[in-house]
Amino acid sequence: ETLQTRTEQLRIEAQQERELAAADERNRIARELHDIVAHSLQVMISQADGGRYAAKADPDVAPRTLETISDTGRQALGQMRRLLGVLRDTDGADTTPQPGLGNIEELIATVRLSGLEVVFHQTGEPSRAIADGAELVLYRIIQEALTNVARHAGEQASATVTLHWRNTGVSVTIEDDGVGSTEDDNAGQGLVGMRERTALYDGTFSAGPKAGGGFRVHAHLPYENG
Amino acid sequence: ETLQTRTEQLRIEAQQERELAAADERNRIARELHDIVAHSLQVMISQADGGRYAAKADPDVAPRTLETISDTGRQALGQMRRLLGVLRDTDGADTTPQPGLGNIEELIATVRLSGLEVVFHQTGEPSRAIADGAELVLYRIIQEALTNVARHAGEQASATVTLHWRNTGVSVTIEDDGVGSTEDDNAGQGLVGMRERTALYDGTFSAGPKAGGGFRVHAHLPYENG
Amino acid sequence: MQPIKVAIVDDQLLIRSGLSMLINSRHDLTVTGEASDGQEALRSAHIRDADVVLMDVRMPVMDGIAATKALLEVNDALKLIVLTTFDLDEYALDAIDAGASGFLLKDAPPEQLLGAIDSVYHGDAVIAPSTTKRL
Ligand SMILES: Nc1ncnc2c1ncn2[C@@H]1O[C@H](COP(=O)(O)OP(=O)(O)OP(=O)(O)O)[C@@H](O)[C@H]1O
Ligand SMILES: Nc1ncnc2c1ncn2[C@@H]1O[C@H](COP(=O)(O)OP(=O)(O)OP(=O)(O)O)[C@@H](O)[C@H]1O
Ligand SMILES: [K+]
Ligand SMILES: [Mg+2]
Ligand SMILES: [Mg+2]
Ligand SMILES: [Mg+2]
Repeated sequence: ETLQTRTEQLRIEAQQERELAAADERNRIARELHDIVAHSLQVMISQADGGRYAAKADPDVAPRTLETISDTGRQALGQMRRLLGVLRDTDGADTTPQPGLGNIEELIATVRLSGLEVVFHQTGEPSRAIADGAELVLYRIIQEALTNVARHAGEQASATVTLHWRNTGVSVTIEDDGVGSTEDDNAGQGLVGMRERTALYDGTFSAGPKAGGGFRVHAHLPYENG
Repeated sequence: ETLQTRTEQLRIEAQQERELAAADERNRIARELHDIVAHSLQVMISQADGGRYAAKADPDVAPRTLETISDTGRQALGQMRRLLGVLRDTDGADTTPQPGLGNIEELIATVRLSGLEVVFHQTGEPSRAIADGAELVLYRIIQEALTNVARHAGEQASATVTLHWRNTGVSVTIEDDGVGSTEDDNAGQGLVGMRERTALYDGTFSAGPKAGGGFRVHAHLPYENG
Repeated sequence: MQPIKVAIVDDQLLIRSGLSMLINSRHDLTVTGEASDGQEALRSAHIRDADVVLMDVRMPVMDGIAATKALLEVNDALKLIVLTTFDLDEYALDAIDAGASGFLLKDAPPEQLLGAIDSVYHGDAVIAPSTTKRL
């Protein structure tokens, strides 16, 4: 194997990783906007239609409905502004580095804005460095696993994220206390992607409902050149 | 220079380009969504508030208002679907025409529905064409500036929109006679987006309180290849 | 004549209330049951015994596609209309495969939604116009 093929190989892998990251980001935006704004617009439309038809029999319904509509609209505007603020903050335009370990707290703060309760723990100390790419993998796993909690675990669920620095590398665990069930027939891209990303950095991955209820995602990524 | 440094150099350049492209894309999405959705939500909220109060004197107002609200909501959802559809489509095959100069009167008519008084002037004649993208910029600036008047200028404010065709390009001015103050600490996405959009087409932009009271937004966009 | 019994399954209270107001405004329609997710729908006798069920797709615990299948297993005379906000292409075929008689966007105009209830009640199928193009 020549140096040229090796560097070419690296180049292609890095590119693929970045394209994945960009696509993930777009999907994330699309999903969050869908959840916040489309739902609110939908609520406002259905209240407006319902109120208009119901007002034919009982005119008092209309002002009540109009009030519900403006409340819903104000909430949606507020949430949208926060989301767009986050979108812009994360893109310093010139040399935006890929998100890594340093961005995890910020990510979790963003997720909390959406109403999901998230506890974040870190234990141990890094004894060596992990690859930049592996940092991105950690970030994406946390991001996608929390998105899954929000989507699949039920309204009551809250989540815990733990980063555990070991002698061999770093472990990340995302757990929740939600419904925990998996419909295998309906598997998406999220878990598959996490498993693939972990494998790229010689890590191990597992995900599934927990014995006591809830869902758990776990990945271990070894230190660089370790 | 070794082969290794050359390939490393290439790798870094390619990465930077892609990161820039991704950031641009995110900014574009953020701007479009802000302008489409925030504007519509604002119209729906003003309609709901206005309709509720007006219905105390004239109960017939309420059903009409409810109808305007659901129409506005459907339009916004439709635009959002198209935008997010484009996002998901990696080829970006966007066949929906973007709003441009031809839609400005219609936009102003919609804003008037929300109760804001708007005067529209056009002076001069286009001596050459402006880019399609620049038409969209004009449209969005007017839309967002009028949304700002409705939100920030106070209940008494009315607005004037002027399109002035010059030898060098087209100027747009949106002025109001409202409170005029700016809370710098609370800057949002709107003015930032207008400035960025204008810069993309080599235009100039300014916005701020006017000396005599009120607020003024101004942009100049040069003719294409001019 | 008895009004057509309509049930609504959606995780958002304000959507259920909007749809209820709309449906109850018609003298020949009445909302007899509401649930906020698929599992709750399955447990409700009012929903199992309705004539027509309006079913949201995205819900916690059990989504609308799974709930459609499960409800039809207990009552194969039920007519279901699946409602969604966005994901037309993703869910339309799933909904039809699951046995739904219709598929509409949640913001379909009131006349279209009410018309769809009449149609599926009389045994016809209804698919959102924008979806049919792509299917
Ligand atoms: N926290 C969780 N609680 C309950 N079920 C979960 C959780 N996380 C994942 N699942 C189940 O695992 C399935 C697969 O998750 P995955 O992220 O791969 O796909 P998805 O979220 O359905 O779709 P997407 O491709 O958009 O991520 C989910 O559909 C869901 O049934
Ligand atoms: N017509 C106006 N009259 C008075 N103040 C204005 C006017 N337009 C803008 N401003 C001030 O400028 C600030 C920035 O406007 P900008 O559109 O960027 O953000 P915003 O309207 O507060 O939030 P959003 O991100 O939703 O647009 C406003 O918060 C307001 O203080
Ligand atoms: K009725
Ligand atoms: Mg997922
Ligand atoms: Mg603004
Ligand atoms: Mg839902």
